[in-house]
Amino acid sequence: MNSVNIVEVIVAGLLILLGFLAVNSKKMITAIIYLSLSSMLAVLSFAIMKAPDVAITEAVIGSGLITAVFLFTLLVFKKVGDE
Amino acid sequence: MMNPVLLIAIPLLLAFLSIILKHYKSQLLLLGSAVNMILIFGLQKGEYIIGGFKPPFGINLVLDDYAFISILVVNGLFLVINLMSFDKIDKLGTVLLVSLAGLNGMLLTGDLFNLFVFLEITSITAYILSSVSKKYQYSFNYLVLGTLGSGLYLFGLIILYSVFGSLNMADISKQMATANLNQMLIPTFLIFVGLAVEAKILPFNGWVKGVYGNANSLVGPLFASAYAGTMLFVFGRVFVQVLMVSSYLKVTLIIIGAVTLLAGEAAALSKTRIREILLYSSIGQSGLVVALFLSGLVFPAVLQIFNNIFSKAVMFTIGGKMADDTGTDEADELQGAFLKNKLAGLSFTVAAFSLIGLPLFYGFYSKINLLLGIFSLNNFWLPVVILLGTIIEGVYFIRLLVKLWTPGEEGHISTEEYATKFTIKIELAKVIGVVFLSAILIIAGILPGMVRNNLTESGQLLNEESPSYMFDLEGGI
Amino acid sequence: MKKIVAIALLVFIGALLFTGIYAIDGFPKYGEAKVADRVSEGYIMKNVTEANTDVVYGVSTNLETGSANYVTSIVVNYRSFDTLGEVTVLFVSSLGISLLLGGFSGKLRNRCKANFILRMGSKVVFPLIIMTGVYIFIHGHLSPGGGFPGGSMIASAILLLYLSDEKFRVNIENFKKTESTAGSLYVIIGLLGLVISNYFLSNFINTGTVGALLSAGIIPIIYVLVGLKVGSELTGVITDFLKEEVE
Amino acid sequence: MIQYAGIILMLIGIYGLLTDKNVIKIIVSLNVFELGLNVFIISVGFVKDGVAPILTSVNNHSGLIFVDPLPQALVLTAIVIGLGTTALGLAFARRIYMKYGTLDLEEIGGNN
Repeated sequence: MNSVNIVEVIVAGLLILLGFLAVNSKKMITAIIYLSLSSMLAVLSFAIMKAPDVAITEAVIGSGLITAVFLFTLLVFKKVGDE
Repeated sequence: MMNPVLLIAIPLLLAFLSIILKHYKSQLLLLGSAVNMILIFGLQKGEYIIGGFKPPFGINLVLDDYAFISILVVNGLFLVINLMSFDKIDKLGTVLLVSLAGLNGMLLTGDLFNLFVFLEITSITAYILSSVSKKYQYSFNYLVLGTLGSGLYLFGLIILYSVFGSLNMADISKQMATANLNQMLIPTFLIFVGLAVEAKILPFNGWVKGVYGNANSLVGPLFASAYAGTMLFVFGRVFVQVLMVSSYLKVTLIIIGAVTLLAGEAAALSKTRIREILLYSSIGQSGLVVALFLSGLVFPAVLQIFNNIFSKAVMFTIGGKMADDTGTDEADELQGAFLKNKLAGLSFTVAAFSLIGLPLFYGFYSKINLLLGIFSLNNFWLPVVILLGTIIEGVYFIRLLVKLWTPGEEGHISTEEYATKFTIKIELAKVIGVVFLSAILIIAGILPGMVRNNLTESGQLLNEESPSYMFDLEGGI
Repeated sequence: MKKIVAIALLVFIGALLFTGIYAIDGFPKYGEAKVADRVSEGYIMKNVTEANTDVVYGVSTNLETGSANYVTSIVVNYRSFDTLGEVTVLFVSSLGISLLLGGFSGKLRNRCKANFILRMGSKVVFPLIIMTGVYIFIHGHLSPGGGFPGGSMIASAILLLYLSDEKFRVNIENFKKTESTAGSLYVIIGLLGLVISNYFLSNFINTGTVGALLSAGIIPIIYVLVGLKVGSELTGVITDFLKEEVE
Repeated sequence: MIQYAGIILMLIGIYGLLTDKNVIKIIVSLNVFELGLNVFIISVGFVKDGVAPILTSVNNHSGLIFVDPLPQALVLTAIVIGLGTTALGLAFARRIYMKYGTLDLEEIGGNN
């Protein structure tokens, strides 16, 4: 009972911290990585709250595909900047 | 017996099919909207369950008088606008089919989460349509605000669910009647904000300027009539039938509506571009309608929505067409444009007069009724605001009409360009369309009893009985 | 300065939210949701029309909805109309993306070349990911998962191929055909329900025993369609994002 | 506790929307907002000591205490819709960059 609470507090704290870092970081790439990490933590919180379906979906879509699409977009910007 | 779910399913099916039949997108779009128009006349009012599970467990569609007139008007305008600007559809056929399904879904659904889903469908199609103007930063701005708005709507909705344990509109409104309304302040306000973004209410309407101000002759009238009308109808349903608003919040929200009205009209006064004038006028009208709905005046609000969306369909079509042809819609540069296109000019004039509320036009009927409605509530500041708005409206519309009807200043080199710097050719389809729509405004103005008799069979819209203050002005005077 | 104003504003809004939400009578404290008072109770009992009887895994047959996974039964049965809408959202946004980015013909080159491990590894992993994806949407009514994560997994397998092989291109036309067919079939199944039992998207196939693979009526069929549709749509999105303007 | 985190994440997301001018970072903020919303929605249906809402051979009858499955179904929908809007937003971002050569909305506002 108590151990679950501690895990919850840690997850919640990290979630807030990573969300804040994602919004506040200067570089785009770090923002995206932090977003992906906070999405992973959200997966953890979904698992704690007994929502396996949501956890799987968030893991595949939220921290997988969305990050990939973000990174592809960044790749274009980098490229144009190089030339 | 026709099931209204067909109004959503058929456009969707055609949209999916149009990916394979990719050369017939615009034809499929016309087919879909024409079939929908025919189906509407075969509909029977009632409650339709989807999936066979009775509400509140399953999702249901509600086809009452309110939903019926709204889908009739929205589908009709959708069809007319697509016929008018058929040449502009091209690749957008699939998107427009999906948007038709989304608009019908929003108007028909009886479930608040289902409304969220259709709201997202409709707004995503709107983002895509707005990007036709190639001003991507405005589309992006719209996307961000729209997503935030629907997110806040969902937030409010979830709070309601966790308290009432249901997502069904009828169920929630039943439970809301016994709840402590002062505690419901936050969910109600969140839902208001969510819908206000799409309904263009101040201060959540930052996207409107860029999106409406650059829309072409297809997208502009669609946004200003079909989309705007749908959003306002949905606003009415949610705030009159589903949610009860505590009296303090109600006054606050009515003031927000009134401020939107005045701010919109004042901004329109200071603009010179035709589409900017029209868009600020649209914002003002939305504020007015929202204030009416929150005051509980459903009949006048519905009449005013009709007035607004029919007039704006005509005016945005003509304004958008001018901008498409000439690349500008500065009223000064288009001086005398109507001298060469008299029918289009007359339709634009009729629409403007109706929007101002001059006698003989439909707008007079709706304005008189809404003023009488407000007086019947013993509210005396709102009529002052509305009259002030009407005066400002009259000033800028008549100024605009004078510019567009009178030839430009003398001293131009070529006599051919004496009327206007640009030549504008309005196609036959558009002329027929705008004449048709403005004829409706005149006929409804002369025979308002007809509108009223067709408005409702049961004499009741949402929760409001057919009000005693309403009267018909036969002959329009 | 702007940031300070924003923070002050949000602290104010936050305080309002926290006090406002938790002041509502009946708003459950965290971890104390009263499921019995909500519509969900009907979903759990798998009976929203008659008196409740206990549903037992592997024993109960011919229920309203035969899915062992309650979330699936809600997503595909009770609120199937939402799912149709959800599929449409993805459909229309992938359409918008291909309108915006699909016109380009070049392929975005990877800045660093794929090394040996990525090239060989992806060949090994690719069939495994596809299999997991297919497993997830076929078993959507029994285990966590379903059409959306399953379809996304298929798309991510194809993403892996894109990353490992410079020359790899999917034939987007075939994916579009799959997408269109799957979407149309979803609507047609709904219309069949309307014809057969008078309700759009109703479950007109026998629901079988809870827990069996061949059970739950139309749920597996719809989840397979959703999985295929989502998979092909997201593949289209990825392909569009990997395109680049060629001057 | 996780419920508070959800609300705070939403506020952080709105803070990002108010202060950031970079197109990509605005989309990141939007995603943080949606993440917080999803966490909040799930937390509303959580029951302590409840069972995940799936019948298995272990948790084999409906008399058990399950967590509320409806919010989970809603979040599934919300996640997919979030993916749709994010991808569309990024497509707009690429177009904006192609047209104006910058991702800063203030700069674009200036030269338009």
